[in-house]
Amino acid sequence: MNISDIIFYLISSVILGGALLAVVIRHIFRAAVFLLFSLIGIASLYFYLNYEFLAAVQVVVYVGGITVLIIFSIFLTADSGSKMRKPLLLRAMLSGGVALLSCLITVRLIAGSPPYLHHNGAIAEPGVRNIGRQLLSTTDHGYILPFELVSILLLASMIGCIVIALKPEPTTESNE
Amino acid sequence: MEKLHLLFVFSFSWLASHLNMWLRTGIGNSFLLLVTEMLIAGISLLAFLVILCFFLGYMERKVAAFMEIRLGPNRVGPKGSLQIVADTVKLLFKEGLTPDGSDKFLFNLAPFVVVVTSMLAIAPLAFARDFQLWDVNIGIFYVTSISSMAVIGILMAGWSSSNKYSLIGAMRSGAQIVSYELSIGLSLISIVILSGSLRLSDIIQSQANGWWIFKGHIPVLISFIIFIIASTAEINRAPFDLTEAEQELTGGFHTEYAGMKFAMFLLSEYINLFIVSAIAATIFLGGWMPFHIGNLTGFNHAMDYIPSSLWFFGKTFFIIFIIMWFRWTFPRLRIDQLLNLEWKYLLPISMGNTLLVSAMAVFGWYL
Amino acid sequence: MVLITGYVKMNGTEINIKKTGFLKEYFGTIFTSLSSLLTGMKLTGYYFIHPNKIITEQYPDNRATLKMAERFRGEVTLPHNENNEHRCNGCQSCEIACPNGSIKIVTKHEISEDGKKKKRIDTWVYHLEMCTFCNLCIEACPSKAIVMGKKFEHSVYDKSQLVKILNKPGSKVMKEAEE
Amino acid sequence: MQMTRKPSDITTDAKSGEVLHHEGEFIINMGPQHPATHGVLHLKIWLEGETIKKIEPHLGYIHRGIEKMCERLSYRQFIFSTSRMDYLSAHINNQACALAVEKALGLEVPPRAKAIRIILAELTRIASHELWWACSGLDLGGVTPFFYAFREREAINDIMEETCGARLTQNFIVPGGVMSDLHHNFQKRVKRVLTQIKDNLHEYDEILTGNIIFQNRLKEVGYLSREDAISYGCTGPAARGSGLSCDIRKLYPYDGYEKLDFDEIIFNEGDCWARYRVRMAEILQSVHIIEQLIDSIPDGEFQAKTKNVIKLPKGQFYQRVETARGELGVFIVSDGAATPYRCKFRSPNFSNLSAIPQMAQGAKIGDLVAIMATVDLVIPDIDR
Repeated sequence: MNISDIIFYLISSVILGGALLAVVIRHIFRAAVFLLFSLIGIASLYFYLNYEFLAAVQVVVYVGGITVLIIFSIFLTADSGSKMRKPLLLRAMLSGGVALLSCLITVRLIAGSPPYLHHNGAIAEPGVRNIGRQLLSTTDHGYILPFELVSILLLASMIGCIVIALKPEPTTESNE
Repeated sequence: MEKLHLLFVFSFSWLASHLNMWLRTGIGNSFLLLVTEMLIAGISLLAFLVILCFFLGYMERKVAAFMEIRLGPNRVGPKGSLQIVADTVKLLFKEGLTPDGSDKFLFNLAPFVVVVTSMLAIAPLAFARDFQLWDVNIGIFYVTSISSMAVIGILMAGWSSSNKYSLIGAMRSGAQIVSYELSIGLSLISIVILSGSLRLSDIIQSQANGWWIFKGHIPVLISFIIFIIASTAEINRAPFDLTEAEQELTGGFHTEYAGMKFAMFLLSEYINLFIVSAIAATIFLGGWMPFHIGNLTGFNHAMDYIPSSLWFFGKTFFIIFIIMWFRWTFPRLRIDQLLNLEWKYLLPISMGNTLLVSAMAVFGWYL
Repeated sequence: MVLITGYVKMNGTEINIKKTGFLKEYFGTIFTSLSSLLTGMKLTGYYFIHPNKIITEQYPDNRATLKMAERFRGEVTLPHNENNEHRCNGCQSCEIACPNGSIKIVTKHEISEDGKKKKRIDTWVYHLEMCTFCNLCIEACPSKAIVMGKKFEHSVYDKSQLVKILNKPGSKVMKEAEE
Repeated sequence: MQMTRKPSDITTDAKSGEVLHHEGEFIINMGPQHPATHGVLHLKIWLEGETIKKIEPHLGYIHRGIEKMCERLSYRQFIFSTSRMDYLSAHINNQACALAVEKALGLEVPPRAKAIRIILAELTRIASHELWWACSGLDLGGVTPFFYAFREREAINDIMEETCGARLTQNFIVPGGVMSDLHHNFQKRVKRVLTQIKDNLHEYDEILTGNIIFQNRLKEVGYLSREDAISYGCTGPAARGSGLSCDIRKLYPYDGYEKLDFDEIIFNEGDCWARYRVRMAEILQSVHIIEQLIDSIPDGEFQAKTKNVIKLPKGQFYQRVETARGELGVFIVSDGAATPYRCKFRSPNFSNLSAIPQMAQGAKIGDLVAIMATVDLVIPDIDR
């Protein structure tokens, strides 16, 4: 095992451990923080693979954007400090099953496609210019659709936060 | 002749390359070499940051004192220069209290998150000619992305203290940092458009024939001003220090912190101050590029003899001084005024400005 | 000069903001506000480069030259002359005049050479910790025996050190101040 | 999204059934230790987000029973204790007590003593307003103005020290006049201070008054209507900012204010900005008053002859003066003895404080600090 393997496994353990804790832990704010660690881990994996642009986007969108929005909506819910109640067994099993299934699909995909892991370092270093061209081109390998989808994700989380933050106007006190 | 030149121009790059050569001959293993170099870089960076924070703390006190017609620290050490060391020692020995009702895990984690995020952003800065820790190809974008993480530490600190003042401070900081990031991004983009690269070394090289603030006419000046204002808000310094707002929130998000954990917030504040000033110096004032005037070769040559690191730090400390000057002159804004300033003034102007700059770049209207 | 015009709520009272056209107002406010900010920065900048305007007094260092005002009320003192004599004849006017009882004068009866019984002070107790330096005792003293001292550094580690006996041991009242 | 509030959202007191707070409200205890309350005042604040819904001031943290203490002090002695109420206008408080005693005795104060009293009172007012200006800048986050104002205030305090012997709690006034004559440097130094103030006042405008951030923090904030000012009993600059004419120096002149030329400063806007401008203009008015007197202090006695033990005739006596914060009333009930039977002070800050919940309705926390700053509370005067 050489140094790059060690770094890879370190980062992976941060990602997986963070993800697991984010699901298991019953303090909602702590869960958000562990989610954050997991996302930062993914960003550092990108950095490790020399995909700097992708890594920075990961940080800006997920860490700086979505997690902050999640934390904000946690602030605005009432009992952010107390422990959440235990989830129903059925629901826990169901979500565990879904997670396991998607994990299996991913493993199958990786095993059946050209090996990623045997590359050391980057496959190619995409320049910012190339990324820009690719993102906004409508030709074969253009990514205008995924690009727009990412913005929808942000929009969705923002609307979600607004909905949570918007307190219903009380009628009982309206004419005090 | 080469030696003589080095006597005049102390060069970090010379130091770095010689160190590298020496290590290369000493350590054969490439892995060990990498680890050693990383260790040296990390330790010297940490030492640099600590010395920088001591200096900035001293500078802030003296600037404040002279603006407030008083003397400032003048007891500990020559001209009071060791006052900040004494304060650090005091903070070290203070009890690091953790309040009873707080979320202890997050409460103790938050200062580290804050400090680490501010330290991360220092990696791509170019301190001198050919002296850069990490010349990443997305330099500017990297710094903005890291700075977007800074709010999380503050939110964690504010929430986990289980103090209502802290919580209000954290909420304010969230609203403030998230909105002012837009202006910072847009003002940085104007230079990215002009220089055509996100890499910091490219941006500096593009200013070899003149700094952007001179080359870019009024639009760059506007984005410079917007950058200074927005970054003052981003690093929570007065007049935008609503997160701390001593007179309103008794300290805001770090009300409950004491001792070393509090010192970490202070440390990160000064590192952030240095980083935004260094970025402004790099992007708008040419980084380590010396000041040149057109075809005055004699003058230009004389300027070249000033070490490049001196140029960089000179410009950076000039901007730091301006931000300190803001702090010791202006009263604080209210939260709604702060948001109005961003959404009604800075953002529309910087958007229009980006358009202007794009036009400039397309038609080549700069020098 | 309204940079930020939001938050117009004045308990039902309407405020008339002059309408001068949006763009003119928008950029006008930017320029007026920027100039107002620069005026302030000019002032602080002026003081920054003029260190001779600094007003700080270097207090513990200037002890040698520090001169208190001549009427300064530091503490009550009972001056003695070189023959260890003071002017207090123990009439207790100051004790009565003191609003918060910081003066206690213990008297004794002395028999003078001609056989008369005379009231003399035994101990002149002054509670510095209770004194408010109101000057009423000095005003009340008929023989001008007590005056306000200039000392102001009164901090001690123990409160009991603030209870002072002002008459020196063996001191006598001056001839001219008797009765 | 109209929804009725669920009963579970309301927390009530178990005993009285009183509604303590609603869901979504946020109760903050501002003080008794808080940087912006300038002392031990406790404000219980109901917040919704950052917006203030309700304020409840809690007093009594610095109650020393000055009124009760005065009942066992003689008429010479009880003056000094009033210095400890509104310690920033200590001299004017002393003046009020002395005036009440003189009124009861029918004592004629020598003209020189009157002039000295007025000059010192106006100097006190300037010093108090300087401190207020310094602190209001500080409260709104500007630290630097604090030191600029203290420069002038120190000069005034030095004059006080030289003539009265004390810098803050002077106790220079006795029934029938003042304690001692003016120091021989007095006139010279006062003139120097006046020119210093007039020369430096433009700096105050440059750093704070003209500052756009400062103006926006004060404008349209903390509105108090004239009617409310009357019904809450507000006095002083806080009420004059709402258009209420209440300057005792004009309405019920004492100690010779009737002979002097000065304006009562009134602004009608009723917001913090109006109160700010009232005080700034009052500094200039006080300078104007002193300028009229300083060269023409009448010669003669500085103290009227009084008996050693002052005994007031039976009856009730009331005297009001204008302190730096408003109307201070001294009410003495005498049963003919050497000490008051009952002594009551009507302090300006107590009434002004009661208007703060009204002013802060719907304001933000930052606004509350601005309101507290412009009302200029001195907490020991509230509690006494």
